[in-house]
Amino acid sequence: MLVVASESAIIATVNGVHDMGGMDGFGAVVPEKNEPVFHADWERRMYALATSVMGAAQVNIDEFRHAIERIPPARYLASSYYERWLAAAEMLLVERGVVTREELLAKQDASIDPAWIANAVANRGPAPIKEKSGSKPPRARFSKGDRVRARNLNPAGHTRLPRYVRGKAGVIARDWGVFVFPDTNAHHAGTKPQHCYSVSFDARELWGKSANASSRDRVLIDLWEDYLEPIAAKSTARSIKKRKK
Amino acid sequence: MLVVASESAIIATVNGVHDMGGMDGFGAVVPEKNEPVFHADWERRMYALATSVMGAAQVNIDEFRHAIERIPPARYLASSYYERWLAAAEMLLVERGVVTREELLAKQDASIDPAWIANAVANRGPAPIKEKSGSKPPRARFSKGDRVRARNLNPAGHTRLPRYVRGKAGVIARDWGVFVFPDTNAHHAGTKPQHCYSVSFDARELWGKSANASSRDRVLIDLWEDYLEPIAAKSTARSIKKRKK
Amino acid sequence: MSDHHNTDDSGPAARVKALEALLTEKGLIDPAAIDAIVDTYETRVGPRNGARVVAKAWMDPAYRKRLLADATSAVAELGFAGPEGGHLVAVENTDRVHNLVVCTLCSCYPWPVLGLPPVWYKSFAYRSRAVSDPRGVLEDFGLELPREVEVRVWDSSAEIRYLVIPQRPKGTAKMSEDELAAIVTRDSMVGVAKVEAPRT
Amino acid sequence: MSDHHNTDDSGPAARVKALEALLTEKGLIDPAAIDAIVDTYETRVGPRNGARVVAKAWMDPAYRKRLLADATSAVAELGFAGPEGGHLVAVENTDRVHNLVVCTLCSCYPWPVLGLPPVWYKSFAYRSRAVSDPRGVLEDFGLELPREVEVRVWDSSAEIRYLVIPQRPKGTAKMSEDELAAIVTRDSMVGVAKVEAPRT
Repeated sequence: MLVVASESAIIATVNGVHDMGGMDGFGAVVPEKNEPVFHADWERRMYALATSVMGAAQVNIDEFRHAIERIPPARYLASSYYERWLAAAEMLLVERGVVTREELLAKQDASIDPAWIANAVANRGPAPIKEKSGSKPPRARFSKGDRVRARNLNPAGHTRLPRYVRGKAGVIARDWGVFVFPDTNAHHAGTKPQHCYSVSFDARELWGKSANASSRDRVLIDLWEDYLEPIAAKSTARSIKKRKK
Repeated sequence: MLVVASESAIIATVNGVHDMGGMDGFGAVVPEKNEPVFHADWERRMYALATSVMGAAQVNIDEFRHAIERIPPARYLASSYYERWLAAAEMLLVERGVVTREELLAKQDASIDPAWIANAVANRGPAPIKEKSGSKPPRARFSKGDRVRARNLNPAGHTRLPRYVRGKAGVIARDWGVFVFPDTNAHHAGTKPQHCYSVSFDARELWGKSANASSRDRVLIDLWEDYLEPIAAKSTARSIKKRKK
Repeated sequence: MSDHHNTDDSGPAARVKALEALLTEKGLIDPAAIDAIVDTYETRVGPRNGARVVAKAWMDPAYRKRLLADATSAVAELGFAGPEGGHLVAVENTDRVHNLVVCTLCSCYPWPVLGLPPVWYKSFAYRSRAVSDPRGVLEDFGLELPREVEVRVWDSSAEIRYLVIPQRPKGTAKMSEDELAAIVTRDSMVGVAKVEAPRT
Repeated sequence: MSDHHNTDDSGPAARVKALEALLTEKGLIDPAAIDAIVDTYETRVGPRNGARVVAKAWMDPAYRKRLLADATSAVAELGFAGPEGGHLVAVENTDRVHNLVVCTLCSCYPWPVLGLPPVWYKSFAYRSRAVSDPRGVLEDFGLELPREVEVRVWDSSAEIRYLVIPQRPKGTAKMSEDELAAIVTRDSMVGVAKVEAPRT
């Protein structure tokens, strides 16, 4: 299937099926013995093609990830890993105008089912906005040991804040320094550099007390500063205010 | 595909792909003009078959819903509505021993792709437990106007507590009276009758301030008492205790 | 897209045929009973029932009151009852409030008054977005609501089934109850459309 | 199950062939460069790199210290660097703590030390359950951890890439660094297995 964005439908992919942390129903993990690096020659070519052509097409890593997230959910789950890379590469190269749909189809074997060659839903996210210039190097708002809460953000487009931590309380375990912000970078809406932290969450905070976890178990996840808010007087004040209503 | 539970793998389906409230990427809603009630004769027969045979097979509605949730995610998303009913009906009838796999396959057209006839992951949930007898008619723990929080429950098996409200604060809008509890009933683990409430959540509590919603917009959802905890001194005490650490 | 119909796919058709044949052989179902169920939902139970309820509520203030207080009983007055109708609740649209019904987890729907749900109601697009972006979903149906209007989404997660009473359109003062019932659409009773007055 | 390989499906193979031919024609890629990339990850960059890092850390306390303080630099000392390796972090398993690495959102993995990830690491089963039920996932790999051991799951959501330093097994005191490197498995460096001493 050649997944190409239609012009009209611009739909967010936050909370897409790719955000699968904590989902259920996918069964057991089944390792393959003596697994080769690639399972078919086209996987070899696809891997190398993707890693080499993205630069030429001015596609950044966040954008490539977002393109994979824009694959419609049923197709996403039905595709193998490199099929998703292939769909994302076709999507981006056609959108960039590097190649055209027609050129791609003309090159393909006539035996391909034409039903696979259909336009798919576009999930482009917000239109690009201009980056502010002259911004100062960002300071860290949080430091090790600070209690923070992952915000309940549902932005239109790409994000690296998974559903399973949103609204949950954790502790800053480490400040990794300043990184480009994927939520804007994926949409060419600025690099918005900011601190990224290792944030530690108790497993029971994430999954409740019924979880098959010991009280010590935890999940550490790397979260950008914009994903976090401090837990402090503010939070308590809010719950008191609510109770007064 | 004949989805039949294997004996070994007993996996939960809470947080399955069926729990799609708030997910993204499925595109626009596309209504069909002058839509018929059924789109094919097999859909007609399937609908009527399912509604009439479940009683004979002693399958309750929660169990039937759970069977649909046990369809592996990729297959779930790739199937049409009545294909999911079909998969669930086959699964349950074979598990109950009402029919056997072999009988079903023998009846089917030889032209069916054998690859479709494969065992699938079992997502049965917990083993049945016995219902306590002589329990008193349950009293309502909450009443209209009470502030409550949906618990962060991730039980193994069926639940009607969707992910998108877990951990969120709302208000009891109405007490609907006493209903059978699906989380246990689906697994023949007792009817556990209890009050079920209409709980009102501000859209912004659920989706954050960035949501395309007015401050008045809300979602009302029916939640059983076991899904809820009061918001009161307890909650504030907890956050104060945490800050003291 | 994913909620396609396999009309041209022999797979499910063959499997359903096998299932029906097997269950009939075993004496677990009666093909005549299957026919009767199909007939019921194809020809007798559908949104025309709900339309009669709504029209009556528009015409008869006492009935409207009973409907809002106990929809199961008020609907039964008109002879409508059955599966998925044991706990009906009517919610009324006004100038200030717009109600919308969804079932995010499966496809719960008030069968006795609306019949079986349309494909869009069961679609992943509707189930996923109706709770998080109801205004966007309504726009898919061509309905743009002012920000002042409160949107209330009802997620049918339990056994309560919701019927939206749409607003009676202006310019319908002289219409009879039967005439009004004829303009009430299924979509308006799920909350994704308004009822339009007939153009004269 | 869903992460199948379409080895017998001409679909993706034909599409990749078309894409490569087209991009080559347009001068955007060089097939020889493609060959070189493939060769790199099939024959040169893989878990043997990580095994050397781990073996050195086991043998050389000063190196272990440098590795835990700044894995990117410590790994570079052995000549390993490249894409997905700009921000390496080493986390150490002990009697009390067991580390496990996942990428729930895609497939982030420390390429310079482990090569490209195996299918199970990219599978939906692993991505979904590693954060919510890590102990259950470890049991899928035959590893049952005592409740007293703290499980730390690292979800690689940003640009940091994690390498687990497994525990050095007992009975390996006399082994050389090269011998140790030979017993360190890929799975142990992702955190789904322990390193076993060779049976003598």
